[in-house]
Amino acid sequence: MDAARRFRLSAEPIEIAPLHARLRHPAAGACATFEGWVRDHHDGRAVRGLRYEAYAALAEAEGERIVAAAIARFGLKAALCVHRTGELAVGDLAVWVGVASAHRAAAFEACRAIIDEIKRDVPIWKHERYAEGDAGWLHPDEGEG
Amino acid sequence: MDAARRFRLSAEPIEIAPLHARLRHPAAGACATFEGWVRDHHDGRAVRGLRYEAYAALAEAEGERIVAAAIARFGLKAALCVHRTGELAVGDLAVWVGVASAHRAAAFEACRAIIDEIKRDVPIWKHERYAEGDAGWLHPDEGEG
Amino acid sequence: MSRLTVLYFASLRDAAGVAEEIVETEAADLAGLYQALRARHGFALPRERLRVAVDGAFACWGDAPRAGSEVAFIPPVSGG
Amino acid sequence: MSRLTVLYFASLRDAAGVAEEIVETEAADLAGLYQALRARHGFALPRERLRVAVDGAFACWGDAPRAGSEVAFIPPVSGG
Repeated sequence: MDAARRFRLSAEPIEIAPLHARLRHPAAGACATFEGWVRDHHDGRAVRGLRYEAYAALAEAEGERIVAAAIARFGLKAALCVHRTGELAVGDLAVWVGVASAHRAAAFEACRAIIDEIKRDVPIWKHERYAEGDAGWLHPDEGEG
Repeated sequence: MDAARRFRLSAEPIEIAPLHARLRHPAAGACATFEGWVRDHHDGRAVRGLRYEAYAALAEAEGERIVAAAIARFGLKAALCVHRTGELAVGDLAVWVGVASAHRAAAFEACRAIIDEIKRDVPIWKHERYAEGDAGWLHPDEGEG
Repeated sequence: MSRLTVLYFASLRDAAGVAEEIVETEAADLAGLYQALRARHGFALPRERLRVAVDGAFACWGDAPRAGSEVAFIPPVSGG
Repeated sequence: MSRLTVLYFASLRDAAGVAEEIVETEAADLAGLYQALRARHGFALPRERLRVAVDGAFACWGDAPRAGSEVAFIPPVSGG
């Protein structure tokens, strides 16, 4: 990941270790991370796998804006987010968010704010394949998800 | 770590990867982690390093109780915590908490609850060494820390 | 008459059968452009559930379509 | 007269100069035991800022000291 970028899309499995290493800061006492994993069920249906598609140009711009805004708002030492695109199986890592700050309250709040805003505003869509053989795009109503 | 134990003390550096692997669960869509790192300052003083001491028998019993209660209260798929003892340098990992749950709200809340209760109830004490050469035990007043 | 590119994603792309197309439009605003394309492709999603972007930035439905621009209709997102 | 083991941690251990000691006490409760040991070792921390544990579990200041038990005075903790 380009050292200046704090959000990116990845068509390949996300490697956590190098991201985690980029959060390190001598004045940081707290690091919170969030990982979204592909679950084996959704709305009561058995899920076999899924595909994420993104509007890449806008997704990367929005993601960068969201992470930069959280750094400023919560006074973070560092924050990063990577979101998968392409085919994923149950258990795969879909999104990773990591933040480092002086104290833990800001770390938790910022990490939560980033994933909430990513889910709300970044143009990425999930296409789920179900155990019954059918599949479909998820276009949740506001407040869902 | 004994597979049945969800809290332990470690006199050696904490290895995250095997802990993280133990959180995996096909029905888990969210994983939140918290890491406490040794900061280079505390209350305005430059910190060189520190030592953690524990009342091991009580610390392990209390830690286990706290993690088990969070699993029950938040309906988690898994949760683990490891806390360092002994000598640590700035940047070292002092405590690691990881939880997995179906949805993210419970993951964040449970992870926060576990670290808050660990800090409040588990008999572990921090002895800080300052850049000026002096050192001291931290016995925070209630509400501090 | 403005000639511009329209991008489709997710269920809109499946319904349109293409990921992008060149469109000539006389619509006064982007809302009118979506209305025309919805009629042509039979999109299930009403405009109220979409956002619209122009040249990689969120835009407003009342904006006039600009010739040569790239317009994307953004269905409700489901990342994360 | 009860004979028991007392454990000291952190600043209490530094002040006592030992991590544990065997104590004979006639105190009626654990609060009285701490009072006597505080006077002996000059502990700075008042009882109100401590918790007390017996045999590895939190206990109450009003409990009577039991012969053969292991008592620990728990200064304010600072882990995490």
